[in-house]
Amino acid sequence: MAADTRQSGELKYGLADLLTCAAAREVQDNEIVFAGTGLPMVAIMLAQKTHAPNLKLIFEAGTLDGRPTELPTSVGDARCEVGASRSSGLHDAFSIAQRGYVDLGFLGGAEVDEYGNVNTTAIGDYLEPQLRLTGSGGNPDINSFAARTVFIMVHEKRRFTRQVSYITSPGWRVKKWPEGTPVARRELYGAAYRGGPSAVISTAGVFRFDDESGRMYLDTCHPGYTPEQIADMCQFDLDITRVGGETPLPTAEELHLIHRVLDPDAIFIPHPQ
Amino acid sequence: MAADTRQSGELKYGLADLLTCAAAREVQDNEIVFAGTGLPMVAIMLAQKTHAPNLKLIFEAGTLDGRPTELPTSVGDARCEVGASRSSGLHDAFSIAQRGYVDLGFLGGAEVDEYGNVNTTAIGDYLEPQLRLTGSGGNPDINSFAARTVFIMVHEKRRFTRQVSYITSPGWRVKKWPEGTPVARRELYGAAYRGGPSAVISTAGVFRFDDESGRMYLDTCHPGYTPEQIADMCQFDLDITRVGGETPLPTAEELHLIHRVLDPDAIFIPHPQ
Amino acid sequence: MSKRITLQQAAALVPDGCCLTFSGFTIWRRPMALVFELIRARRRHLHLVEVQGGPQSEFLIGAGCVDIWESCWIGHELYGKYGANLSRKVAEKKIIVEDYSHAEMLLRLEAAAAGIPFAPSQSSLGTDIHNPEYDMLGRAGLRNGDNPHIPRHKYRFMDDPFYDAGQIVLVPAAKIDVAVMCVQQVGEEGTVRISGQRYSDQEVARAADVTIVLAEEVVPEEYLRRDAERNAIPTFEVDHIVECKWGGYPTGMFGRYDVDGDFLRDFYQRTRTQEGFDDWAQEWVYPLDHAGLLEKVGVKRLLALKANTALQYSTSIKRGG
Amino acid sequence: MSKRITLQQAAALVPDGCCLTFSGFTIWRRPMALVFELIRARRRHLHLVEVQGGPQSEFLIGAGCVDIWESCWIGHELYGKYGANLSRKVAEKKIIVEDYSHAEMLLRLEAAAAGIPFAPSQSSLGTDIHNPEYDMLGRAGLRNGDNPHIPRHKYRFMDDPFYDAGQIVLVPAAKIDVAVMCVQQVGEEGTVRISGQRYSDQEVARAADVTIVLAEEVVPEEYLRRDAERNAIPTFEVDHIVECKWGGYPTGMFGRYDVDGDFLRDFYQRTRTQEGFDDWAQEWVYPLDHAGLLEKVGVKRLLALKANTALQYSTSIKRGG
Repeated sequence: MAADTRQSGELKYGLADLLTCAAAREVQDNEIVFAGTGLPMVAIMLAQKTHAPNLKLIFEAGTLDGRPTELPTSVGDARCEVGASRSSGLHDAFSIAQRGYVDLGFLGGAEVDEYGNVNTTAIGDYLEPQLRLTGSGGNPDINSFAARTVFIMVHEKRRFTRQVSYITSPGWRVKKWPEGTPVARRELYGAAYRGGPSAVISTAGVFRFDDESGRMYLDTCHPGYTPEQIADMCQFDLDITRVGGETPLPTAEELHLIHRVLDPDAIFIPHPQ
Repeated sequence: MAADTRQSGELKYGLADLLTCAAAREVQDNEIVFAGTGLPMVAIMLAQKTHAPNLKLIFEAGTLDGRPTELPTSVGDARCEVGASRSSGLHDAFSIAQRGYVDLGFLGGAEVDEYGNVNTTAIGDYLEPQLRLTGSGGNPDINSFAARTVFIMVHEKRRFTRQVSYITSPGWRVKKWPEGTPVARRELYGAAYRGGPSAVISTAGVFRFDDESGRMYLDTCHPGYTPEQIADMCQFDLDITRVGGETPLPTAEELHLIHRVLDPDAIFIPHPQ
Repeated sequence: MSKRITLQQAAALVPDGCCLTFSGFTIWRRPMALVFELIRARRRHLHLVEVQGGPQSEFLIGAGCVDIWESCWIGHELYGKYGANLSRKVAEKKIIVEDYSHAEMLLRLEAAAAGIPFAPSQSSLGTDIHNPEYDMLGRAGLRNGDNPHIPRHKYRFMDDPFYDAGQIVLVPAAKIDVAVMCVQQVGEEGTVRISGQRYSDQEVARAADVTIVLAEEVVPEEYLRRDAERNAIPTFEVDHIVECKWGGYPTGMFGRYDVDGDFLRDFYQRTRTQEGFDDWAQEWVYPLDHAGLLEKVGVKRLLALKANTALQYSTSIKRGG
Repeated sequence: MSKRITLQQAAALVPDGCCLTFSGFTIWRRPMALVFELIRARRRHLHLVEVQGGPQSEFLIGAGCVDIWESCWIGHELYGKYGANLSRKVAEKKIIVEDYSHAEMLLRLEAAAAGIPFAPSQSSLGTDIHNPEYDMLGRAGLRNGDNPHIPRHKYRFMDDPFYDAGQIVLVPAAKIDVAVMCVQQVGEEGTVRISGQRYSDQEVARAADVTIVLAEEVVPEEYLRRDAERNAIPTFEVDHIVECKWGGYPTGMFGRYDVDGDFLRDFYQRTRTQEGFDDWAQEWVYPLDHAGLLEKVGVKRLLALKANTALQYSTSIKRGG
């Protein structure tokens, strides 16, 4: 993510800072959090250093309740193991997720629809793809079993789409295979149901999902965006009736932690100029 | 097993020695052997110290390729771990068995039928048992997947029975559930088929199974028994046409190893008086 | 938010009717201090689901604490070749026994630990373990879905659809309320380090809804976190901690103490009858607490059981016949 | 009966058409020295079945070695956000990609390691990963049972019969010919000790019919057997051993060396086109052997990657943007 510097009173911050702080605020203390690579990892470590000192961090590659002192470049990084309760492998991480221990997972996506279905596999017809992406990774696995998942995404109209090219990660209305019948997530997952997408943090705003309908609504706008502008940036009809104002800005303490303590080398979060 | 002393030239030996040596001779070098508690453990360690120095010993409780220096009292004993390639748990032991790594397993039984079906669960009608025994333990699991299994048993006519009260461990003709249709083991196990009971070592003789029919035949008689006497000690028609003479006696080296090196405290093998 | 509780508090977390399981293997690392406490508290209607049984099961069954026992094996290894108390209660129809194979019991716990309702296997095909007539919970009418610990079927059978590998048996997950573990070390946040074979302890801890750890010692978390690869169970799988020295006695613990074979042999020999059990319990359980039991055993006997720290087992006990 | 072989002998054990998998996780502990050797040997028609992909897959795919790739993810983490070579070959229909989820791929290896034909799961229900229209091996007519590595179905669905837990998806085991591991230590008899996260290495080694271990060092068995609890893979699961220093380069290895991000970024940037890949391979693969590659990288760069032995990672590299 390129640095784009904004001003908040005396403070300079970048868009990545805003997203990181918004993501950190999704974490509650004592929660078990499944962390992916990149900005989410910084967000979680930020939460750990501020309001959620007792959160427990799980890295998919096999580190349980770790306390890294240097930011890992990936979840398989040697830096993940520092201070961990247990180091093992993927079996542990996924068993723990399916067993229902995980409160919160942070994930990414290339496309999202109004029910929170996310695509990270291929753009265009899957059988004739315009662009093959990285694939699912653990995105659907974590999203299947965590009580809440938060997606962090670049906001473009083509990405907030009426229908994702491919459902990589399950939202609130999904398909029951082998027939492909549309069905509510809650119903399909049966005893394994524990929740689902609870927020999308895009480069334009923060979005949540209606408990009943499972449809996305706008919660807060990032500085510089109106609800109407954001609605215009979605292919589907975005509910903007519940908007709760502006996304809270990074504080001085948060910016200090991000740029001086957690990611001083700007591995994932560029320094504001 | 009580000590009963016999004489072979200059050597004094007990029945347990004879069985231990017979069992040890079932092991070939470089094999992976699944060891239960008791006499089989002594037999395997005897083989390791004589003709099979490269055998690999697996203890069900989770020790892989161990080289204990003191005889373990059970497979969960702290003594199992000495010199092991890996110490872990039951998951490893049973996965390795089901994956098809195991060449040979030593097992016990209270009753056996002519097809090598073995009972260790209950004597009499299962629903109104005369005597509830220990239960299966890993007997059927090891026997399901090892290429060869050897059963060591006390020989009594009521134990060499036409039909075991309960099939705890599968022989060469078993039942296909849920209907209970009689079926050849090979057919039922499909891709998991790797072999089955290859010998029974009783207190009277050594028995093997016909490749085609899966029926038991007498291979060798222990000293003091004629084939006819042994046939009389079975409820089913024992094939004694293939008998190959007398069970080889323990050698001086074997007796030395059993009583001076492997089990000097006579934990499992009583000293001949 | 300390996880520390007392042995008595731990026993209170195992109510009448609880579905319970344990750490350890046959006569090793069983949470005996809590088992004695449950007998003292005259707990009833317990449902034991164990990868395999041992003295802990025999003690509880003899004391009449157990209504249902699902497992594959019971005994005291060298010190008692079968479970005489279970055998008596089975003959008297005072307990329901559901037999699975050893690997199947492990799979039941593994499935529960992995959060799936069943596991596939090809073990024990063709045996009477799979005989539908011998589905004892089914015969008792308990597979109607009313008891959340009892699945609707003992087994299901199918043919492998993927590789034509033959018959597959599906084994139901074990739905455990409480697992009680007995281990060498736990950190104050719950990290467990087990030395020696881990048996099925990792699966057991993850499978249960509540996990109670009896540890020989509570050690600083930071000490355990310096070497995360050696740790067996992570903090968040452990709900309660009891520091309890010799908590596994009379079973053994790798690196700490050996099995007290004399104690087990005495139990085995004296408890063939209910009167024998009651007499034994009057001597060794009811009038004592954990400290009292250890006093009665005495320092000399405990010292003989202590493991040699280089070898991890005792060199002072006589194990031979 | 030494298990030691050379890198070239190891490459010869992976013939054209081989079904292959690897140790490691994304950009960590991949057996790159052997991957380079397979490219040099112009191996063709490989069938990769990987818990997740990484540089090893991208290198082989770019070089045209791979016909089928079954996995869930490909990329270079921070150093290249997707698999550009795979993406190109997919668009050109020069490769068949079969998508599973990450947990499902792990389960496929776990099932194989446990000797069962499939594993149940409730992960990824409702997604297009389960869409039967997107069964690419099925569409290619390869699910007829002729290829022993390809199951008859991508998935099967059923309802949980035991606890009414809902829909269950059955995932087929992965039938792997050869696993190539890259680890820190192996004993001369085959015992493997892995430091740091073990990823899915234990499952991978047990799943494959033949397991080849590339180790930074071969150490005395006796040294490893003194502490059996630290060892990850037992002797009998390892068929061949290659002592190969920096065998994981340019991926990283816990406690030994970091990922060479510059190398991966350079690869990622240069290989969007086939011409770009061929040019890169002409520079970094074809004219070199393993020793030559390390020479070309140079001592300075290698020293910067060396891990600090207290921290287990390098403190000398620049990781930031």
